[in-house]
Amino acid sequence: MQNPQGFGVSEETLLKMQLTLEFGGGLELLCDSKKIHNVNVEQQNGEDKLTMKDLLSWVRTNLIKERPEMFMKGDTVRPGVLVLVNDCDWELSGQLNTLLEEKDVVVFISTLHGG
Amino acid sequence: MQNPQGFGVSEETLLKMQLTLEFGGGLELLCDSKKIHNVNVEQQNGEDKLTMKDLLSWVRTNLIKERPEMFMKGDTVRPGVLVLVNDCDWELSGQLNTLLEEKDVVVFISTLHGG
Amino acid sequence: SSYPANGLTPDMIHRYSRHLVLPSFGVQGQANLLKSSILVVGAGGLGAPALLYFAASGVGRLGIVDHDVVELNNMHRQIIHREAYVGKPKVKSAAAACRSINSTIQVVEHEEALRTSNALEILSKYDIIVDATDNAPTRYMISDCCVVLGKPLVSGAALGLEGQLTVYNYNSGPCYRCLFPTPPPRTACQSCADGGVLGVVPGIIGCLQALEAIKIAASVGEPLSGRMLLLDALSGRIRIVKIRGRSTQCEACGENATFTQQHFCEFDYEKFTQTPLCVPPLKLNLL
Amino acid sequence: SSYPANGLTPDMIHRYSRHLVLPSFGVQGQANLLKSSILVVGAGGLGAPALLYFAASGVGRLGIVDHDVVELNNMHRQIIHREAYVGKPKVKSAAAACRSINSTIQVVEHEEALRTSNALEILSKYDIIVDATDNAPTRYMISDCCVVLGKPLVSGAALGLEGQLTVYNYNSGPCYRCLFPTPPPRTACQSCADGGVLGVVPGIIGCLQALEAIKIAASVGEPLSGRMLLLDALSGRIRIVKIRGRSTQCEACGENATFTQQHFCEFDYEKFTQTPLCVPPLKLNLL
Ligand SMILES: [Zn+2]
Ligand SMILES: [Zn+2]
Repeated sequence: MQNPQGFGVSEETLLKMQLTLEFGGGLELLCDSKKIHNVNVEQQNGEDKLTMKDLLSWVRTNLIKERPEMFMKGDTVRPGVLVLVNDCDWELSGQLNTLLEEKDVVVFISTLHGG
Repeated sequence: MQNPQGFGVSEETLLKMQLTLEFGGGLELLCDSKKIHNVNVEQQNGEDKLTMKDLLSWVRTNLIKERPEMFMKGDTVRPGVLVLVNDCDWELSGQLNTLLEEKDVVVFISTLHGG
Repeated sequence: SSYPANGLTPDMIHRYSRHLVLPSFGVQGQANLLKSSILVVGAGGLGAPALLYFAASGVGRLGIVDHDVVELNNMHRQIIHREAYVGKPKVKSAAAACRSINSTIQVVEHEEALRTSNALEILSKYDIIVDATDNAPTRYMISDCCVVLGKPLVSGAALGLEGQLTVYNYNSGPCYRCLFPTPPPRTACQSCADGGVLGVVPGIIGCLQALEAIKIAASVGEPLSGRMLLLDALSGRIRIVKIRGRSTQCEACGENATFTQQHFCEFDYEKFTQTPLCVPPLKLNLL
Repeated sequence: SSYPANGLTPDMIHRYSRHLVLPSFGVQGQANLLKSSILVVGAGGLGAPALLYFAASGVGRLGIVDHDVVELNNMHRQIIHREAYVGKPKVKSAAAACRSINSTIQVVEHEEALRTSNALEILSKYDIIVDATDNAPTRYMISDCCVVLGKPLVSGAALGLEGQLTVYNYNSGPCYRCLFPTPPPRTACQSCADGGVLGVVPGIIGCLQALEAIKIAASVGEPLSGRMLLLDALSGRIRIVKIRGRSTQCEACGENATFTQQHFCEFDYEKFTQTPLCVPPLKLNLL
């Protein structure tokens, strides 16, 4: 969802963004078994935009409590994890380069194999 | 979804609003068996807002092709029809007085009894 | 006693082991389920999968109400009935199927039509009621009966290629009359017999009804109260929408409602909905 | 011939009448279904309801692949098997159940594990493949086999209280490898045996798999290709999300892919996923 006010960033203020993050398919076990996280993500590197790459590093630092190798591999998610931005596969929006907007919903879900 | 630009209405222009209307539970049979209608609704009475009451009368005039009594009773929907504005029961937003906004999704669905 | 504290025998531990290892269900969830009782009204398209999953999952006492017999034109969707049971009572057929997949639970047969004269007595024996019926008057009757008895109601419906599902009268949530205070015109109430239904659509809704009732019985998760699931099978779309809460003006459950057990017994649901409670099977000659 | 042009006998017209009266399914949809063949790989938690609805709805030829025997700890979710079949092959049990609800369709038993050595031969005999298995290497193998044979694949999965569903390799849509080019680490692949599963969750997903396969077989509606359904049973949430299309770089189906039948036969899926194709049943001693 677009909301131009969310981008009113001057050089003095840090970019802060309200996001909903959801973990599923077992990934919630890595963050206290909590599936839905309403978070305020602060951009650390002075940029006036937030990408999925930034978010991943924020998640790894702030939410993942154990076994980070079950969430990430290198600078992206591990194989078998689908990433959805506003119910849409991040492959369609530029993967790590996807630009996030205020109130976006980002889902990380591990593919299941059971039956 | 809020979009302030959608309300930029001066006295000279008619209010026009882009809406998605969906019919289900058999109500689609009243409008050419088409379930999803992307429509531009024009406010007729010079007001600068569009309510569900206005929309109902617009739908009855422009979309309902047969048996209007299966859609409306008096100035509201007939008993057994649920109305949802952005996936939310219109009873929670003021029923006929619900104010519509650009790109809203309005669902009319007849309750089912089969099993 | 040779039973452990949670009431699970070694056989039960074996049978339900995939439930027991679930952190969010576990021994407590299974023990709750085994102590619970669920009544399914209607052993048809919705009831068929719901009953099988109730039996399989270990609902302690499972009641079935139906007065119909199995017909060949039920078989495309009512997967609980075998051809050998065509012409025999649906309750007998469904009960036999439930027992064949789990001989350790209690299955109770109510081979009769649900009416105001027997509904209070039958429903009062169960913790949770599942509405798997196919007509408007019965839906009002079951909801009202659940209100006067204080029972949660898991309600599903399917017609054509669409399905609907919600939980009524649960934890101060709305009842059926809160949503539909006035019955729809009779012409708006098609049954599966005259409107048709894709067999797997009530299958999906019946499974979802089983899920909701199991969640309530086991005390896990968030039941679909104040929310309604809408399935459009053809386009492959499912939406879960927010619906109104309990209506203060509801004639059945509202603040000033005077709907008592006696009122219920005397209420004429056929007149109210202008529809008979039991529709005789239609003969189709469409082809 | 005494058959009418649409191939429906009076008995079929009676049995499937609720399908025939549906304007969006009708005689043509049913005739398509009766002419179609569907293979279900896995007669477990997902396969159980899918097989019953395929049989009931009139899929002309229904194949079942499984090498397991029915165990008591399957019974909480695999509602196609009766207690009398514990210890007997799942394929035999499932086939008997399908025949008991519809004796007019053809049910084919493949009592063997699916391997690269037999997959091409088995899958090539069917129009539509349903993946109702429970492990990563088999999922890659089935998808690759569907790609080389050009078959649509209806893929479901369930674990714990979650389920997932999509259609692969349909109408230029993505295959399993388009989504998951690299297999997940073995530790990320829990099975229902070690992770547990609420029985009705594969029930819901299996029914939805049946719906998608029936839509494809009957040529009605919009199959769930390029979209994925995600079920969270505990919170009662379902989302249908948009997923990527066919990947031009996909090793199986991409523009420059050289994945042939011979390549398939020689591919080592166990090594690729570091997981055995057939997991021996675990003995649980958790309680
Ligand atoms: Zn009420
Ligand atoms: Zn591919």
